[in-house]
Amino acid sequence: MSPTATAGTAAAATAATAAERGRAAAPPAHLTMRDALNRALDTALAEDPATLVFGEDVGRLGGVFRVTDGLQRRHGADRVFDTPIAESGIVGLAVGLAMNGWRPVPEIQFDGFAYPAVDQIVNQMARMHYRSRGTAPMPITLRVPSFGGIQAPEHHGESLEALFAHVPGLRVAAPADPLDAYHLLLQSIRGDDPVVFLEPKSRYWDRAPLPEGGLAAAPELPVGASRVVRPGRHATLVAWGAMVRRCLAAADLAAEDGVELEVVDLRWLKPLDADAVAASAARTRRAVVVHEAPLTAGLGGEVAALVTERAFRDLAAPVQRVTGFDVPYPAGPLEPQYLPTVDRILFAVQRTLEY
Amino acid sequence: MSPTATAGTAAAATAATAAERGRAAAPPAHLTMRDALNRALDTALAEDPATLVFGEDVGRLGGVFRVTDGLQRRHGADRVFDTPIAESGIVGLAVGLAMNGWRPVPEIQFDGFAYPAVDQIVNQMARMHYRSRGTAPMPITLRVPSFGGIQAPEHHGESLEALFAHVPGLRVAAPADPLDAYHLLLQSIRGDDPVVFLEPKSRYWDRAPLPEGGLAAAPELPVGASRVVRPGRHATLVAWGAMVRRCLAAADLAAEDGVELEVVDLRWLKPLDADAVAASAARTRRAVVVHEAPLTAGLGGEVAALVTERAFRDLAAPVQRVTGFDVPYPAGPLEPQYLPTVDRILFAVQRTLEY
Amino acid sequence: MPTREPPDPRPHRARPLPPDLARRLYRLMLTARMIDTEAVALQRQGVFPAYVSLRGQEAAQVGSAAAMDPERDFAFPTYRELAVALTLGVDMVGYLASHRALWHGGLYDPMASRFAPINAVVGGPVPHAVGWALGERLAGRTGVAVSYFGDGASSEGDVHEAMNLAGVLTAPVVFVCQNNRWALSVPNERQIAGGSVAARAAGYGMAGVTVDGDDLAAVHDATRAALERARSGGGPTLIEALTYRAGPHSTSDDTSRYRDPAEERAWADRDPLVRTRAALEAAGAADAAFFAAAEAECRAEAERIRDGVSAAPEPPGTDLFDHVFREPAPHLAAQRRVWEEEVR
Amino acid sequence: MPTREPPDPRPHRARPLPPDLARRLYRLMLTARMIDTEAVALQRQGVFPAYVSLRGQEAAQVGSAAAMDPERDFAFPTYRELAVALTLGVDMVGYLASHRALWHGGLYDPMASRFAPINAVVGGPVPHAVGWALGERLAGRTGVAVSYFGDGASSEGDVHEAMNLAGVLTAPVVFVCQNNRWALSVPNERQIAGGSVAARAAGYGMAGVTVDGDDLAAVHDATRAALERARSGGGPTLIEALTYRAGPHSTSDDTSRYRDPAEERAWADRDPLVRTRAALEAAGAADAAFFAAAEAECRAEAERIRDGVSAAPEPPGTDLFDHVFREPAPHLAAQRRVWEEEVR
Ligand SMILES: Cc1ncc(C[n+]2csc(CCOP(=O)(O)OP(=O)(O)O)c2C)c(N)n1
Ligand SMILES: Cc1ncc(C[n+]2csc(CCOP(=O)(O)OP(=O)(O)O)c2C)c(N)n1
Ligand SMILES: [Mg+2]
Ligand SMILES: [Mg+2]
Repeated sequence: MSPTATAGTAAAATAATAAERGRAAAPPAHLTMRDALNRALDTALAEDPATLVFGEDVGRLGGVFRVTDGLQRRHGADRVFDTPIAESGIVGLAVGLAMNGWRPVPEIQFDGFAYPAVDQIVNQMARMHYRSRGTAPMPITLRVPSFGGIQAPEHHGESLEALFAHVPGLRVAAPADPLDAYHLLLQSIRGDDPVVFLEPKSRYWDRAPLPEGGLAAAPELPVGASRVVRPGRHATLVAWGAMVRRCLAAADLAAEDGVELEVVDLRWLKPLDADAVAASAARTRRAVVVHEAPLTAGLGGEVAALVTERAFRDLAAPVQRVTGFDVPYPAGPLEPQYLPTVDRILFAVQRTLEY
Repeated sequence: MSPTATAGTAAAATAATAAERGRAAAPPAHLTMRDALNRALDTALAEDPATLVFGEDVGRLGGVFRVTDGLQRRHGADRVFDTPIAESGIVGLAVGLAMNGWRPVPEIQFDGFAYPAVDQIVNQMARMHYRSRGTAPMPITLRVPSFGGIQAPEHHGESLEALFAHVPGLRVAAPADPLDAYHLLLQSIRGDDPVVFLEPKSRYWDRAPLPEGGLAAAPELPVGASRVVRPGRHATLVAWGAMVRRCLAAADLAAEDGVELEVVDLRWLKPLDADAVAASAARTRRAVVVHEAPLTAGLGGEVAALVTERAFRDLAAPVQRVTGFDVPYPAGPLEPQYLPTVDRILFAVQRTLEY
Repeated sequence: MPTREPPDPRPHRARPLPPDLARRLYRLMLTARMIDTEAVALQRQGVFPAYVSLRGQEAAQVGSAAAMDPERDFAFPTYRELAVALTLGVDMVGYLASHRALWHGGLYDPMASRFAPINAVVGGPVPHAVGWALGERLAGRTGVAVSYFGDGASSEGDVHEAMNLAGVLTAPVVFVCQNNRWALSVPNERQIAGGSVAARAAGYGMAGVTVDGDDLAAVHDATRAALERARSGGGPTLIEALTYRAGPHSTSDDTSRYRDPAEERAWADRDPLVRTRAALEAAGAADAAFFAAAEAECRAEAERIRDGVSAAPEPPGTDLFDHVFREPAPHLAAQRRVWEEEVR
Repeated sequence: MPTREPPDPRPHRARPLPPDLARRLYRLMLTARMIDTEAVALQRQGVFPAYVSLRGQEAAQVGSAAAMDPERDFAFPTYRELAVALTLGVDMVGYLASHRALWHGGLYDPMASRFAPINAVVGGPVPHAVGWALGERLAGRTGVAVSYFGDGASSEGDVHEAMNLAGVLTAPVVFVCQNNRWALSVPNERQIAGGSVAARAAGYGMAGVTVDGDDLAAVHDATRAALERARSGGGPTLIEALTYRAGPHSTSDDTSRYRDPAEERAWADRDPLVRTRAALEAAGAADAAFFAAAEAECRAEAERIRDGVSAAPEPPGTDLFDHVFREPAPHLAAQRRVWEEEVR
């Protein structure tokens, strides 16, 4: 963490709207997204001795968000280990380990520190399988605590999905809630392609009821599938990561005015479930895509283009984008003014309804 | 250059279509894009003693494409100098020089080697002015020989525009022809914001007639403006860099069938001239955006979204995208099958006309 | 705390500081300690979302920064350099504003203060110092850049690129690595192959110095010598100041997960404030009256700064848009209008 | 060519090679030279768009690669390691296919050959070697990774991160820096602060060796010792083999712009083929008949490879899509259909 952000700060809740906080207040026998991710890693380490977890402070400390808590103790310091502070080297290490038959799950401590590793991610991790004509295995899952909303220092609020979705040879996933996070991470690790796994850090402390039969019994969707987290008929909201909750909050408010919004959680950002999203938009005839990243060349443009290409005749209005502004991710009090607010989402819904 | 590509290879012409080659065969008293860029750098060095040119092999050798040829001889080894092979360090050096009052024009030798510098570009160069609340000057122009089409080795055919257009605090430009390249580069250097300047290496050897009164007399457009390089009325083709020529070749062929295509050279990719492009598309009612980069999360999605947001009611069809495939940039014989071909552009035109 | 024998590079031996300088620097160290203590309290009170304490590193920071010429030189900090800022005369309310999360880089004027904006990327600002220094040489000026980074940062590729560039380009730069033994939860043993950052200097043909970072005079002397070398065209120096992060990495950190409390207790004997006070007393350079006055005045200064940062106004939302570019940008103007209509 | 006095690291003294080994390696060097000559000719004929010659580096490459155990070890090349590939038994038609631009990484099987795909990013593959090596240690196997990179590559941050990681993680890896004095147009003096890559080893607590890279026995011996050290848990070694890039950087390069032709002429005396032949003769390990037979057989081999690569079929366009992922990817299936309809 750098320099000050970390697990469980009170600040974490700050950016959440009242509606979101309401949802988070849950009875016991629940688990957080952080717990779910921790259990997914634990399962992966237990089921395949080739799995390795490493990165800055993931071992002894258990990660700055405690996502890797207890893993070193349970699986040993050979399989769960701390590295020096060298993001490019960490990914390069993963590439070499993968070529030697391992299944690396490295962590980049915070989104903004993935940038020093971009060369290894783009020029090496994403291409080694292709370059070797399919002979070099590259089953790496690169975990990156991502997105904003926790009043953290600079470079701790970045949204990297557009960057990585543009890179051939990468898959990109982002969970939005605890139960789904478990399966999404396990599927990413079990899969044989490199995955960049973006964890919405502002949602690490969200709680969900543990299903009977445990986490593994939670419903599991196929790789690549999006899901409708709230059905509706007047417009489709498309989001991922922390913005799914924000869209649900907006949908709650809209419902009070009789507007029924369908909310789609994209889950997989590359390849993305274009047909399903377009089908929803075709049905509601209106779509709004919401993301934290800056507008220009964000993944919202891609979603809008995919939907429009598929559902042009059915759309009553152009796809609306509600996004961060084209400014560097700001500090403290400006953060809630930068991130898409429920109000901005509702303004966009109104625009598309009145188009 | 790495390992083998360089200036003036015969291979350079390989990817050009016959139509493009026809245009390139020009009478004397002409100059190439490479010459024009060289003169722009020479002018910048002459007019402002704070201007510095540096990078790998830009000094003694004059750059692998000879864009910096003769500059060290004319302006001295203090102002035009070679650096060790350290892309992140090169950009970091530029940031520090800019903070000390200089106007750095560093070069990254090839597109694919900009990746190791992404952290310094995104986390530092693009943000230092903002972080310092406008006190730290950051007038850096980062030149990057870019895009494919010259049968070069791996990592020498990358299109970086989507990555950098997404970054707040950066401007991005890409010239398409020699005369425009001159002004575009000078405007980038004279401007006080950081610019990533993507030079289409497959067009370095294109020739244009030198205007009477010299290069400075060539028509100069305002910063940020796109330009219509061929007027038409049945559909708008939007492109930048080397794809502008390819679109012109497609328009020539379409004209034979009575289809008049308007071709817009975007020139500035961030911020981009959305209103002008949308106005053209609104007039022709159809748009096709063409780029070398892979489809997903490419700048084509952004252009499509901007046009659709502005001209939805006027569009007769969804904006079509003709792009590279979502595969790593390939070698030799596969390169022309990867890059948008004239045929693929014409198929897209047909799709939009018949929609 | 295990003793490390720094290998190769010559350990620096201190000459005693002139008494007036020693007194001035002691006061800066004391003020830094007191501001730091107030800052930790502000975090507890919820005024700061989090805070990184420099406790234990006062001698390394004040000693090195005080050797700089504030008219000519320029410091490139990372995020834990509060006492460097204080020594260089940076507006401390503006400095701490970064910890109140009012503005990432701080609200002081970095160019006028000759102290670059706070930088959260470990290793990232190191090449900037080299660039700035090269600019001095090219301009025929005599300023020196001082780059501050930690033991953990030394593992980053940027630090290597910067050092190699500094050597090849003979840049007047001084690299000050504050080795506080810990990089968050990772100790030197698992961070630094070979065990010594200063030992890397030889590989760049650069002067490398290991100094007791809690010995104010030693740090000051080593930095002064390095600055002189750089100023006279002798090129870069790498100083490794061996010190200790007395507290947690940040207020959000929990050291009980990874380090032995005995190590922290043992540190008390090395506390650079205690040591500097003892040195002043031993040299007869300060008496009880001095310490009493210093205590009162430094505390007043720390409280003034605490109150200042607590009361500092939040930046207006328009600041989101106002510092991105110098030249006009229509897309931002349009987004600002959205913000005005839908957010403000 | 100015003589360099490599500083710190111990210059490696050679023991003579056993005669049969010396003869075998000489033949590999000669074959590499002949393939290289054919490759330059293929570029002239337009069969290769461009080519990077290893001329002058045969001893450094064959000597180091021959010390590897091809059953256990694994080489991570950059782009100029033709003779390493040859020595390890890589299919040379598949290797050269990369220079014919048929497939970037080459058309050989990198995993079966234990020679990673050709990599055009200088410095980029160095951390892979460390990762692979760590994997050996974790598995309790005894393989060693050998990382090949140039003097220019040594300036990259990745090389530093890799060396530090190797030291901290005690990875069984040997770093072989072929210092051929030039990085494209930039000589060592403007590339390597301090002048010696091997001298950097000390800063990582790692063994560092400078070796005459044109002395086959010396290179072989230094590499053998380093492999043994790594294999027995002694950690990484950095070998700097001082050699010379006898030709231009690539067939597209023009050395007249930046280096003195006298330097190239002076090199002729160091030609590792001439030197190795002289050593064989002096040791009485080979006679005229051997050299005549070698000449003929190596030439035949080089011609076979030349003809093979010239005749190799172009990869089908479907290869664009077939190796991107292992798992199904609907977006690529759709794009492949576009390619079939509009491009094929
Ligand atoms: C490039 C980068 N990677 C990771 C981080 C997260 N991080 C913040 S502080 C820190 C530890 C830094 O240790 P050190 O350099 O010794 O400085 P110290 O905190 O001890 O002053 C880490 C890993 C960061 N800020 N920047
Ligand atoms: C990361 C990166 N930056 C720049 C280049 C362009 N380039 C290719 S070869 C070369 C020189 C490399 O010199 P060296 O490492 O000494 O290897 P040599 O060519 O002498 O074998 C450069 C700059 C590259 N391939 N990769
Ligand atoms: Mg530290
Ligand atoms: Mg070299």
